[in-house]
Amino acid sequence: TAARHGHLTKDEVSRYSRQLILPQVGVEGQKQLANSSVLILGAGGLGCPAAIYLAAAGVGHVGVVDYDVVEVSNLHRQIMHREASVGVSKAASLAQAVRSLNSRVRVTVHDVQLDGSNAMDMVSGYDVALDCSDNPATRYLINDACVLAGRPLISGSALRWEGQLTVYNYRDGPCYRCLYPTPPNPQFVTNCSDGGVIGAVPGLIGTLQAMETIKLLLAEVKPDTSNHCRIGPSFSGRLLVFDGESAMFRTVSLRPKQLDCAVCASPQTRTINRVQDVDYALFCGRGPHDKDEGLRIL
Amino acid sequence: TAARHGHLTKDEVSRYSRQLILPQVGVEGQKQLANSSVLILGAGGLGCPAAIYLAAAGVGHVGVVDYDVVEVSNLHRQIMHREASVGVSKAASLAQAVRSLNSRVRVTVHDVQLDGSNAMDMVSGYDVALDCSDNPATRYLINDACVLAGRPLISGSALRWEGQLTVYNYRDGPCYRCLYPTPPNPQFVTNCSDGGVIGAVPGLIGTLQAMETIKLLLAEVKPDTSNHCRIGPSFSGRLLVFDGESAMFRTVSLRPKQLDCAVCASPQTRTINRVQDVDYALFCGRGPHDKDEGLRIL
Amino acid sequence: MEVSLNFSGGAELLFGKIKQHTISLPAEETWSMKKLLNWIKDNLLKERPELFLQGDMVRPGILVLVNNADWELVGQLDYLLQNKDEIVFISTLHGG
Amino acid sequence: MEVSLNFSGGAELLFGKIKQHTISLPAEETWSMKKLLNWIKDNLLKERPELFLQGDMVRPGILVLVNNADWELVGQLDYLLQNKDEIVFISTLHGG
Ligand SMILES: [Zn+2]
Ligand SMILES: [Zn+2]
Repeated sequence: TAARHGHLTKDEVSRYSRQLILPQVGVEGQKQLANSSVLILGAGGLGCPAAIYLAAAGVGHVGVVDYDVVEVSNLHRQIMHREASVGVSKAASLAQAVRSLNSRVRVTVHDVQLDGSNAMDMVSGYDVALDCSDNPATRYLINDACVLAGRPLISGSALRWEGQLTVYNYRDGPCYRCLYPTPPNPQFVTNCSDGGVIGAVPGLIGTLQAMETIKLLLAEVKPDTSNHCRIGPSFSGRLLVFDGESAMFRTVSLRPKQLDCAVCASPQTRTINRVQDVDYALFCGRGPHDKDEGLRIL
Repeated sequence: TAARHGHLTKDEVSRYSRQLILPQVGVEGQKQLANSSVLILGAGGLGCPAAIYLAAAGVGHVGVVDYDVVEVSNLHRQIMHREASVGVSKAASLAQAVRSLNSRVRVTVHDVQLDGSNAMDMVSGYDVALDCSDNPATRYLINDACVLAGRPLISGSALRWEGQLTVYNYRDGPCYRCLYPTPPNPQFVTNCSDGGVIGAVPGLIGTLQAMETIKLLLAEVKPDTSNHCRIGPSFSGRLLVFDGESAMFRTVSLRPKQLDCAVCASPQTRTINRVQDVDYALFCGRGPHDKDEGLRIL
Repeated sequence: MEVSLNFSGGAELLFGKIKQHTISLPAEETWSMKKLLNWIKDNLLKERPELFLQGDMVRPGILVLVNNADWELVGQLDYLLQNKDEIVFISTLHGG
Repeated sequence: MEVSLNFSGGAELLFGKIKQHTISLPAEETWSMKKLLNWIKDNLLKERPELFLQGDMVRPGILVLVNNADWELVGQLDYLLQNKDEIVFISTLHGG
């Protein structure tokens, strides 16, 4: 497209005019977004707002991974699906919403179960990944694939009235395993089906994931171009903690990258070299789809 | 409907199950939402996420006011519209999105220019109003109509990388005029067309407007019912200030209701008794649609 | 005496687009908000002062905060600055 | 010595669903985080302590913060509490 070759089309200028005029975006920033690709892992409460705001902003290629179909109980928070899509693939339903908002965006539907056999290929095909998933086994897998493929990971999560957001594996920042080398006991893991969630909480976190991704992509604009203002992600090595009940936002400093991390340490030191070699369901005590029979207190 | 008469239907239970199980919601809270009505003033960057999260949560009646039609330059932030809706009424376009997500919600389209002749009737027809508008004249009008009709007002705004949110006229809290008795000089007023905006910023503020509205509505659940946990709005007399560039959230304490406020003081003291008597365009130096010829620096 | 000044919502455009300033004021004097506004006018304002001040007051549409509280709560122009205070000037946004 | 404790992300469910606690500790003793964890186990834990502690450590999946910094940055179990410190225990969320 024209954007890939040094200028914006008239269509692009009118569509993106309201963000183009920001000095942190500008023509160079808009071209950067158009030349970028983002993988959304999970087309649920986080993935819906994340995907739509990224597509709206003109990210050139958006991939959506989800193996589930839309259920009516999703619709209180997964706002880009529709009643008419109940029973349809979530990835396809979200892709359809993205296309109808912005047909300039290339959308790839990955209607597959993410696992050790496909995660590396999928993550390697995009510049940045967003963890919008809903269970520890998938979160460890996504993290490891991003680290081994050299991709930054914008991670969001939500439950009840609370949400969390951070960026992993960005430049020298920590990864998910640096923070959580040992997985939680499955009896302490609660998902949104079990614990409930206010729909606007993943809405807020997913929207912030999109904003953080945009800032991360804009940081790649060459500094010498025009009068572009520098910008970059805010949550590498930092964690946002949101409590909707009290409307409290807390920003926390995280530990640096850990030299003994199982996956992001040097190739000589790390113990995980290929995601295919890890049994994530075993590691976490249960897989992404196992029913939780435990105590479920946390 | 069944919800109005003391229980939830099987459909409602499965649709809202993930929020029903939260102790701050519960069956009584869900019934409260179903019996509530919310007016969204502006179907743009704030109104899109606000309306969709309120409808998703099961607010019984949503009204959408907007006189504009969808333009392609709206689509980078107004995520519930679609390319196919360019040229269509924004209020109708957003209403269509709401209905396709949740057909249980009654949606009223107000495809009219809000002014002194219709504002009181419109605001009085709903329990709560959301200011999702984009200019001072409209914001003063909405405020005065809410005060005189006795309706709380959830106010959001966004520009460039920044957003603000507060609740006006809730119980003994202040109103917009308590904070801003004198309008800004029009040359210091910038809208999103002139100043630009990152789409996810109104996305975040509009999503929080929905969350705040849900908490405000849930505060009306009778305390004696079941084991319902108390909850209420967080931003009455408080202002949220968000800066997306640095990802900074600031919560600020505002002054109380002002005894000499032109509109929310006692009927004996106030100088504004009817919105019909105020020329808002004259008061603000320009109306909602006047082109800004001024300096536009702030 | 060290005081932190923060400008946002567009008010920073009058101050070289810099949102965060830390200033040192002679601690042997007392510093009211009124005196601080004059100091800002004389020392920091890069553009025409009438865009920030209207007479002795901050112009309509700018909210002034002292340590995250509306300055109306702490005496407005008469508030006396303390060491390490954070004063914020927020231009109210109208977009949506 | 006054210390504020905050539990969130579900960790508060072990503490009577109360997120915010302010506790007083004898100031004449020194209080390491290790000692604080034991104090919490003996004085605050409403449910089975193994849901919060695993041996001497906080169980996997709970992030510990000292004044909004990961406790790994300040010495973890060896950090010595100061008056007015805020200690936060956040259970990591996995939902989406
Ligand atoms: Zn690591
Ligand atoms: Zn008032």
